[in-house]
Amino acid sequence: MNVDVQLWSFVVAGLLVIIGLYAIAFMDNLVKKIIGVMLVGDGVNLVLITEGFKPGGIVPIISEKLFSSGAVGDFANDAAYSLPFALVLTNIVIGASTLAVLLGISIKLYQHYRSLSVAHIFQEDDA
Amino acid sequence: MNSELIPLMVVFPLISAILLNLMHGKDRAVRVYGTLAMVVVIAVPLLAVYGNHLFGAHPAIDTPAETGIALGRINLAIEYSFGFLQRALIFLLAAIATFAVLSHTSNEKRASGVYLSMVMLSIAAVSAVVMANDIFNMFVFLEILTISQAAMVVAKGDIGGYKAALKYLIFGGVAGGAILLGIALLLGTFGVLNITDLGNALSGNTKSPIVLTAVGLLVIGWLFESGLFPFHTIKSHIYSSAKADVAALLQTETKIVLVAIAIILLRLFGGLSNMSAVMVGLSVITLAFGSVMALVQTDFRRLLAFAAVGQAGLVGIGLSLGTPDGIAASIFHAVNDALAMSLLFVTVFVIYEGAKTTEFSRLGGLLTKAPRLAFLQIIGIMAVSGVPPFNAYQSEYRLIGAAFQAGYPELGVVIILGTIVTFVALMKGFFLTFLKESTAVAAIGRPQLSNALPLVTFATMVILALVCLGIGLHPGPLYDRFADVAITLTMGV
Amino acid sequence: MNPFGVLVIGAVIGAVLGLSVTSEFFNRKTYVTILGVAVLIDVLMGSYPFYTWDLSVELPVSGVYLAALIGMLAGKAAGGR
Amino acid sequence: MNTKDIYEMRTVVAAVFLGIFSIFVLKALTSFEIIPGVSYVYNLQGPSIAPNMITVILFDWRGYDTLGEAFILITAVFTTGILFGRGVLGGDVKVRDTAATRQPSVVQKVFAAPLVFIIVAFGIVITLGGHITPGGGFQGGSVIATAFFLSVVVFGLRKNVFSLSHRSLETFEGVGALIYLCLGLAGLGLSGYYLYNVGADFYPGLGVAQWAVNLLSYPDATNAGIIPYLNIGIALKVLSGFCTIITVLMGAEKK
Repeated sequence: MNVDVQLWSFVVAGLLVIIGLYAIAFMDNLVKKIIGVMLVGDGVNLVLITEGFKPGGIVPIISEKLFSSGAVGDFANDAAYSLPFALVLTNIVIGASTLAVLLGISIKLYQHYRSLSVAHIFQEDDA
Repeated sequence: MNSELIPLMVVFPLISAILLNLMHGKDRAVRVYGTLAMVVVIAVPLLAVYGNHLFGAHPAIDTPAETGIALGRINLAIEYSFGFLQRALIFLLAAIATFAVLSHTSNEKRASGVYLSMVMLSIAAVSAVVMANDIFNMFVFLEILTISQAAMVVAKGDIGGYKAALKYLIFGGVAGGAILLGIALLLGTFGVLNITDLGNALSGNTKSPIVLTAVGLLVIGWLFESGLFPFHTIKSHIYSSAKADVAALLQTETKIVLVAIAIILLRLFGGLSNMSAVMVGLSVITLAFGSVMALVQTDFRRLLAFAAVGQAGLVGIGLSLGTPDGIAASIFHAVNDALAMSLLFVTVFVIYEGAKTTEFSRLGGLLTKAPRLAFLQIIGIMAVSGVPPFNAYQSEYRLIGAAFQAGYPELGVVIILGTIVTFVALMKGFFLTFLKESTAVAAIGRPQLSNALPLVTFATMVILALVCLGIGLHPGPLYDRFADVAITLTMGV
Repeated sequence: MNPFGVLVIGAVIGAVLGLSVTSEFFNRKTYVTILGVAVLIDVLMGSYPFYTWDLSVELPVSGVYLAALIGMLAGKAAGGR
Repeated sequence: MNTKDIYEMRTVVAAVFLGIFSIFVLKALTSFEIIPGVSYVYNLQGPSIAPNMITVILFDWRGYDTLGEAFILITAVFTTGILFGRGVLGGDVKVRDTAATRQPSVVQKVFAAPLVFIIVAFGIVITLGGHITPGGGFQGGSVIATAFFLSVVVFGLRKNVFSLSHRSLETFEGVGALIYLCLGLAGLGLSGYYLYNVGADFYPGLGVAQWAVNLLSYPDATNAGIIPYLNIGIALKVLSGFCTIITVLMGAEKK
């Protein structure tokens, strides 16, 4: 069966982003909102990874044999697109950092309010 | 062309941030190093030579045909460009940050190295965003900026700060995702990240759905980072939850980032009239909402926060017009407004320190107690709302002129209305704080506020007031060079 | 030229991390387990990070792994907590 | 209009915008035509620096982005510290250390401590092989941090296999970041370009002396220059950053 991997990967990525946004907009639990933020980031990561995909491509690590035979041009033609992978690595760290800070703040808010409900936490100053 | 000092504008604050964090706990070392570092931070942008800096020394090459990029030459390295605009904005940032650092080191009983390192990180991030000629690099440093701004708010250590920071970071995560998704779409379609190259590749190629979606996503990011319409409550919440000297720094950073990202958007999608229209519309809504909501606040800090957001909308209007006059006037207004708003934030900071509250119901009749402060505040109010001898008058006047010239006289009317509302709101704050004598206040006890101000704070306010007056009397030297910048910017479009 | 630098750097990083290891959970049996499993993993990894060694025979084990582990044990012995 | 109506209106508006947004994003993503772009040039030139293209992009062409990324982690670590009382304005707040020592089961006790050693050594291998094989500073540092997580989860925070204080973790982190920044400054001093890959001699015309000797030679005739050392700095920074975050978050478990 011939499935267009790339197309479906993009669709899944878009769905991840949308589910994340849904969680942020409509869910009351703080931790679920944070999971939503992470889902948005992961969806974007998946978009980038899929951009690096090349049908029939090889891993962008050159082997000793290929390098010594001087076929760097062939390698460049065959290898998967490497720039998006590097960007993904950067974004993963960004996501981890944001997650740490958000979880820290929610621990503090939980200690104060004894609740993770956003409606409860923000009830007095929301206009 | 290469200037070795250009990367130092970012790298030196980063090194200082690490060192200050390691020094945390050694009070004296933190104070001395923090003060000395600010001298370097101010000096470097003044000493650096205009030019471009290539990281890693990789030059531009002729494009191989296999890449599928329709350009003759492409840049490989991350590039920074440094010109008059960058120098002016980074110097402004360094000056305001110096006031924040000095006010911290001289007024706090125990200097906090971690907090100063956050200030340093945000300076580095804003400098990088201003200079970056690479769209992904801009994104990375915007994320640093978001987290460090949240940290400066959190550093106050109260529950309101946590709530503001939480909201800010959640929406920051979404906005960051939107920017990166936009970058991903552009990278997949055009294959480059350098802004100059991307702008060339995009010219005349702006009708495909991918480009339109990317524009929308990047504009969402711009709106968040500069606190425009859908995000204006979050930004004002951040300002009013921070300490006022931090708030002065935050609003300066926001205005600088607003200008920087808007210029990047104009360079990328300058030919797209839909984007302009959307940006103008949202800026106008921000101006209206910010000013009107400032009018109904019952707390001086919240009032000021909304006024600052409204003024950001004013800056956004001119930039989104996209005409040379509009861009120049907007950049000029951003600088003026950052200065004048900082003055106002510092005065409110003094009131808060003295009276321990900024709610109008508990203030009143402070004029006799602190006449000097009242005088400085009225100067700040006049400067912000464009009263003639001061600087914002010059820029707002030019902004209205630009709106007329671009064929939107209605915008001129909106700008005038917004300015008037801001003026009324600020004067209301001044009246309720300094002039009104009320029995309710007498019943709960007069707030304490002495006329003797801390030296650094007083010097800060006087210097800011003098600068506002000076720019107002001689706008020429600064404005003309912004006009040159704007003309070179719009040439490529 | 042989990449002895890798072994040295691996051992140094291992030693730095090993300095902070407490002795509480270790006895002779634990060390034997560590070394045994380490040698097994080492053989399975082969010449994993693929540094070139100009030796007459091909090295079948991952030298870096052993160096890092020995560095950690040495650091722990030196730390003495 | 009372508050409840406003909430309902807001929900409707948010739903409408989410719908419009989803249509646009899915439409854009399904009509995507990808070109190789700059990746092709990187794949073409990269082999003359080191075999692993992704590491070469991360630490050579876009090494400056990686610096920024490292500093995002640092910012997050500092912020988490501020949240739990370190560096709050008006003096530090001491958080009571309430995380009790746990009693591990026999299986945990027997396996956890040796496993820590094995995982750490593997993390070091990943770090040092980053320019030849899939791996690098981030991955290696995260693997080492997992060893720390394991020992914290099994033995509790107070008495675990590593007796890493907050102070020493901070020193590690500072040292890691300073290694990165100073290697960048070395490039600036020697060639005039920040983060120039000293020692790789990619552009011989710049006249940089090849002082980084072939300590780390690998199956190519080329030399990765400062990339392995940058990897080490990043690994130190990442492992200490994650360890600090987990220490702080675990320490604030109960109140």
